[in-house]
Amino acid sequence: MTITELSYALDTLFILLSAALVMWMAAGFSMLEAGLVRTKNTTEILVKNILLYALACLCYLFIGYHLMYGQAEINDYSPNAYLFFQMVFVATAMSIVSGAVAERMKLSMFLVFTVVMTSVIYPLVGNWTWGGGFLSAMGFVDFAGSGVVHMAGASAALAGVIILGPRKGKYGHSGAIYPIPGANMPLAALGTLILWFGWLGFNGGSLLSIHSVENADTVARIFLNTNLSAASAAVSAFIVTRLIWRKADLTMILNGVLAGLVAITAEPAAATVISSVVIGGGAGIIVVLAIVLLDRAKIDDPVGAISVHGVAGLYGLICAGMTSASATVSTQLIGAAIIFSWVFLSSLVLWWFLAKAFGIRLTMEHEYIGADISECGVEAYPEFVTSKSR
Amino acid sequence: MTITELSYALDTLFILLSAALVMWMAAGFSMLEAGLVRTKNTTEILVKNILLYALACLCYLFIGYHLMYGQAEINDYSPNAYLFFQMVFVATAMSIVSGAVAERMKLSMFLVFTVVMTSVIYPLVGNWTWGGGFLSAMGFVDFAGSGVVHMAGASAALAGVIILGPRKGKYGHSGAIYPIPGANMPLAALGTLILWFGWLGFNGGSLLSIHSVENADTVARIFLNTNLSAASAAVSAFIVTRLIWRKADLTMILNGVLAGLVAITAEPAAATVISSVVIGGGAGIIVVLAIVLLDRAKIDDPVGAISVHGVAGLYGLICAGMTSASATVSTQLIGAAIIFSWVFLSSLVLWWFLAKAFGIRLTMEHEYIGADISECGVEAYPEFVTSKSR
Amino acid sequence: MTITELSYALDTLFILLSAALVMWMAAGFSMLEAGLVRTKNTTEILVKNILLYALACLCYLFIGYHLMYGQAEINDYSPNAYLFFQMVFVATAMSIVSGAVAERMKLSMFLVFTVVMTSVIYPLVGNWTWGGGFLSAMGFVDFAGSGVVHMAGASAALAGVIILGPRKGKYGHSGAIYPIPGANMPLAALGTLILWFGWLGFNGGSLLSIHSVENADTVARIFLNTNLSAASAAVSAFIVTRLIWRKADLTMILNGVLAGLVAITAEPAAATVISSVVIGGGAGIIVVLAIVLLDRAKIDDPVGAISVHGVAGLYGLICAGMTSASATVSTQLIGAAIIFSWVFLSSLVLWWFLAKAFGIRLTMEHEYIGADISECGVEAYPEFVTSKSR
Amino acid sequence: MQLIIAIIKPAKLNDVREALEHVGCQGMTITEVRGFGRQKGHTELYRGAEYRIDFLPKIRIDIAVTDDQLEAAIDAIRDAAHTGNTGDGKIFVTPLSTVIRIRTGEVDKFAI
Amino acid sequence: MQLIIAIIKPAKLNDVREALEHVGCQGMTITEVRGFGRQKGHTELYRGAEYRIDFLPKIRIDIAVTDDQLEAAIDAIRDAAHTGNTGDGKIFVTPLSTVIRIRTGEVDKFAI
Amino acid sequence: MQLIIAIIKPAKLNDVREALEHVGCQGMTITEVRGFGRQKGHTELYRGAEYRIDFLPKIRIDIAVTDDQLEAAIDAIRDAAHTGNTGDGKIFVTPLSTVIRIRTGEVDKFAI
Ligand SMILES: Nc1ncnc2c1ncn2[C@@H]1O[C@H](COP(=O)(O)OP(=O)(O)O)[C@@H](O)[C@H]1O
Ligand SMILES: Nc1ncnc2c1ncn2[C@@H]1O[C@H](COP(=O)(O)OP(=O)(O)O)[C@@H](O)[C@H]1O
Ligand SMILES: Nc1ncnc2c1ncn2[C@@H]1O[C@H](COP(=O)(O)OP(=O)(O)O)[C@@H](O)[C@H]1O
Repeated sequence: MTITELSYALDTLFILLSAALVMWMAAGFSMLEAGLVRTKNTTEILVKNILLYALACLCYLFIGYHLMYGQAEINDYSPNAYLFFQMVFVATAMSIVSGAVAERMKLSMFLVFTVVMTSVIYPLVGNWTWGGGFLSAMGFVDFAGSGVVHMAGASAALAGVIILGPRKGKYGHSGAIYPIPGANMPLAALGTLILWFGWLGFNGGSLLSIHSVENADTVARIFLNTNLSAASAAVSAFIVTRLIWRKADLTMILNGVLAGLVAITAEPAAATVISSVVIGGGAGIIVVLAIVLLDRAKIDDPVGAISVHGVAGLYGLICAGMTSASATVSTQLIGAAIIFSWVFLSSLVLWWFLAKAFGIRLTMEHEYIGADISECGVEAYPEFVTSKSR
Repeated sequence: MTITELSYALDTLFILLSAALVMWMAAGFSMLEAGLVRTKNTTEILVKNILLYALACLCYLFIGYHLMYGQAEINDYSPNAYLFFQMVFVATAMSIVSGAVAERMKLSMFLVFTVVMTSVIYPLVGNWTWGGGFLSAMGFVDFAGSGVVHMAGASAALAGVIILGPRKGKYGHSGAIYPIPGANMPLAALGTLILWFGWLGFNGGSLLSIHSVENADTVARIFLNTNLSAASAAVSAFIVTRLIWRKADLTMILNGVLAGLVAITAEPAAATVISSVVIGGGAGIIVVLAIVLLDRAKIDDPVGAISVHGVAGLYGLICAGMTSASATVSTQLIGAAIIFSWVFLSSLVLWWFLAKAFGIRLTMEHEYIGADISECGVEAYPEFVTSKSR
Repeated sequence: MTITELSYALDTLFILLSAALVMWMAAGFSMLEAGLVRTKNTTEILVKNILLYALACLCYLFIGYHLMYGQAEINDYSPNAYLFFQMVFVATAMSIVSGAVAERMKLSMFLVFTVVMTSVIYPLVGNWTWGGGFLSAMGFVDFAGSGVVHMAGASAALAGVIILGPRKGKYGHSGAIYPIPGANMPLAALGTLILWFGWLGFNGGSLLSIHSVENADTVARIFLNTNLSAASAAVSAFIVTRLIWRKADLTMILNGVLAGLVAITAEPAAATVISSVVIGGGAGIIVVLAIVLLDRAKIDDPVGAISVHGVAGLYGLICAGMTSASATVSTQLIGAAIIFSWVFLSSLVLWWFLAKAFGIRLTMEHEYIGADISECGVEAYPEFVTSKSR
Repeated sequence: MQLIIAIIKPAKLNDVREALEHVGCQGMTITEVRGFGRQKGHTELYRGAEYRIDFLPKIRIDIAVTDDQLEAAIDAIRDAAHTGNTGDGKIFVTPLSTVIRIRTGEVDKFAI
Repeated sequence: MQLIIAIIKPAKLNDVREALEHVGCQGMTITEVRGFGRQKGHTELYRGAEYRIDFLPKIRIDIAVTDDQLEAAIDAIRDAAHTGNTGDGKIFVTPLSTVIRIRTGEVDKFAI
Repeated sequence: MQLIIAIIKPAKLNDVREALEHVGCQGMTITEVRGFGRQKGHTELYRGAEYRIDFLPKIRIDIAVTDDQLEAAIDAIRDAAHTGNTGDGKIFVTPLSTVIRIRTGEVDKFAI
């Protein structure tokens, strides 16, 4: 047994546990989205979340990984640990989409999109940034994926929402906006806390190595900064909400937490604790405003995914341009524009094609009775009165 | 500080964290089962799950461990880490039983069974396979317990279900089968995702060592294969369900995931990624069919535990006969038959004795009003209208 | 790469993962408390839990940490890992308070208290015990915080409850006690299981080092003992409950588990497995009695936090006086008295001041309609019938 | 026309519905209610404090019938809901002056 | 005075409430109920077993009106709740002998 | 016989039940309903959008009484449910032509 072997083992363990935490984020997205849709669409959003995770793993294994990294040379830790870590990342990007298009999209079409997104659309972005492609060559910095994962997911979601249109009853004549409250706040809070927990692995694990003093210090700084940014965003989102509406809207605070996590993701290692607190604080404010503005723009996003992952993702990329030594704000903006354009446009074409060829939206009747019954045949709380009779 | 010390520490940490993940599976079983029983039996199933975990730990500490491993010589990592890891495994086997006999068994009799199962029945199986006993000598392979843990748990459950009979109202005259929908799909999904997460520790930790390049590679392969088998099973269960019933039955997909996890557990290290996908894919199909067939056979298993852990466990053992270098399908079948016979028969005798001596089934009145009120005195959502009056 | 570097990395990883588990306990407290309050106060308790965690991190970063440790010299692992670990501990102490004062306190006043508690009150206690202060010099032993974290939190909670008074409708004329059942038992059970899981990191991580054989053995012993104490407490709480009321009251079993965890926290490393089982067993009994007695004394604590963390915390400190080589029962009692006096009195003054200056209690009208609507504007399950109409 | 209001045990809903269909009643509306009566409630326990639950789950069936259906419907409900134990429930009948089917605008006996 | 009991589709509640306010009805009580009638239920699936759900979610509106409000109220409900599809629901009217407002003790038409 | 339908504040259920028992009413059926009336609802907030909740939680009590119990029962409810604030609720009375106890088949006043 040599010291190199031990270092190999330690890094492998570190990556595997981080990947397990990222896998666990699938539960976070599931619960968050299940909490923010209406009861009649709960089972279906759970089905979507589990299947998208499963499909993302398989598609990435067979296709996406090869597009993204080709024949990567990995010597310092187990190549399979690396593969597993990359695999669970893909599912995250796709989870963002499911929330935004919730309550009105056909399950089958969503799954088709999942296959293309995780096999091709996302892996190409990943290749440009992390696979040695032109974005990294340009100096673009995105440590753990504010852009590659989060803004990319949100861009695909935005394209989907545009093709799909809002939920029936969300916007009235003459500009009226009707809130459609979600079903279950405890589930939404649980989901957010799962994501907060899992995000430590998401950002920390992205260093892919902990074996030296320097790397260990970096990982520790990432954990600390990630947590501080989320904490600070929770507080700032609370303050804004309280100032504007005089109430502590839980869902805004939850979205604030997530925005803080997304924003720090672009560069959690270079930031100081103070700058993490500032970045998070800004994210919490921005996301609240983004949610309100997107709603005014009739972009109907039941869980706020586009604001949380898209707007805060872009903001995080810009912040990274300021905190990171190697990047500038303008490179970051160019990189963001390229990622957005590619993902948004390719998704738009795909959604549009699916809409024309097969229809991506539930029928009005099905949307009305809910996707649980029409797509899954199982309600979220199926134990109806008549079954009590036994 | 020497390199051997560091290796000792690293392996200990690895085992402890894996064990913590297996402990966390207790929450997975609790939520899964709480989601799939009716509201009136929810509190009781939670009580059962927590107490079985607690009792399993204590019984195994004082009795089971000694039967299973005698005086094991452990030098490469902390013996207490090993003990803790083994301890949390036992609870898993017992959790399988609680789901299958749910909604109609007396709490006290279930706890008595728990004591015997975790003190004696399970430890003997463990001894034969992992404690250097005759099954391992025979060449029988069961890496992390498709047979020793899962099929064993399911065999005990099957015996219990046979002695206990189906829930009132489940089967009508002339072969009618009435579905009894569970109470809470989000909880069932959460439970499944917890299990998926925890299973990484269950299978990965079973190597008990990560300190060399070879072992680190093996652990990474186990994580990857475990995840792939579950993902593949989710997709295949979805496809089968959709083909047969044209709907995406969430509970079938959840059972599919679990079947994929159970099936790969027998040999997650030797399988290639492709064979993991194939094994999982098969498990997802088999479990759907098994659930339907067992229901036809009037084996009333509210959560599908016997299909998931028993049928997929057997299937996993057979697959291990094909992927593992050291085992053959016939050794695997013989081993499976021995495990099944021992656990099933000893459990049958025990359940039968308990039934004769004390009665293991709730009275009809208690089954009707629900175990929550009759056994626990607390409903799952006890805040009834009158308490609002304060 | 040297062996010291690797040891540095290993310990850092160990601390970071432990800290992540402690962070995850925030979800445990959230779910536990959300399950034990009434539906109308669910959203608000979630808001409180998330904001207290966030504020605790920030206040401790900027003020508390410096009071507690001054300029700590840390060489064996990453200082930021240490800071992160200490930071998440603070939130735990504060989570205890939120449960006890639930359903009747103004959100704003709670947050003000949070700031003072996590900036000053708690850090001073921490300094005396873990920062090299006079309590440690005295020989007082509190390994992971039965006193410093749990009893301290409970003391602040007790002061709050005294100033605040019971919930309306909890106590009638002539000594009548009315139970006010919580809303959601599955959430309460989930929260408890999350805490059980996270506690392994809470206690294990407190050693702050795993790199030698001795330390690895100690960490393994801590994991094992922590788990055994909780398991044993679950069983003893069940037995007591069953003997007294002939029913298995889930909430008592859950509180039993937590009491077992709190009690072993004072000295999880020195105890043998047998003494851990005994300590846990005692905790399970004591907590059930404490809950009943406090209720008789009209101390209205909706989640049992004062019994679980205060009474079992004190009991744990006393046990540590017996199991630990360096402490005596009398030093432990003196230490406990000092911690209690400081936290209780300073909190009492603060709560009293806030009550006089601004009022800490919801108006009767707001308490009646529930804090969800009055403080947050969002109900826990806001999808009311009229929204179905869309 | 008459409105029958029947309070029954939840377990009997399916039987009652079938019995009513059998005598030609093709429409009904049910509500989950809680009943208080001679049937004893049960004791629950919460954190060491016991309390009685006096209101038990029942199903309320509202069914409008024509005068000549009345007797048959009452008999059908009574027979199907009967177990002989306390708590079987009650049947109330109150007159209806008007019945309208919203879809067609049909009134009274054509609307039932 | 008359008590109108209307069973309507949940989606129509807001429209009906507005229509009723329009004709001067300022109070009403609603209940979530399940209706059985000509409208087909749907099939659900649970672990491979299919079963029919025949009872569909409906809203029941109870509204007490004076005799001269009756016609306007009925018309308002019928028009607002109408979609033309099965399951639109029904309106029942039964006489009330007494109405009391608890707050003031006012009775009958002053109490409505 | 008469059917009393009382809409009251949820917080008053226990008081009303006790008052009714006091005047000899041993059975009643309650339903969780939502009321719309003069009592103002409240504003809720969801993701930055405010909306009004006009339907407030109420309890509906259905209680069948004999004609000579009627007045006492009404008085009991009115007094026990009274707080003097808007939203106290209403009492409606409608005649019953038949009452049957399912368990025994007893009818009318013997069935109440
Ligand atoms: N006077 C009444 N008015 C309204 N509902 C009643 C009345 N009496 C009984 N009920 C309803 O009938 C149900 C059964 O009555 P109960 O007295 O328990 O049994 P039984 O009718 O067999 O004597 C009660 O739970 C209640 O819902
Ligand atoms: N005879 C009846 N008594 C009570 N409620 C009825 C009756 N008939 C119908 N209903 C209620 O009216 C609803 C609509 O009736 P349905 O027959 O489905 O449609 P339609 O009235 O358009 O033919 C039912 O769901 C049920 O709630
Ligand atoms: N005309 C009515 N028909 C049916 N229910 C009514 C009617 N008017 C009032 N209610 C019920 O009585 C409750 C109290 O009425 P409200 O007007 O708010 O207060 P108050 O009676 O004190 O003026 C309402 O919430 C509603 O449930």
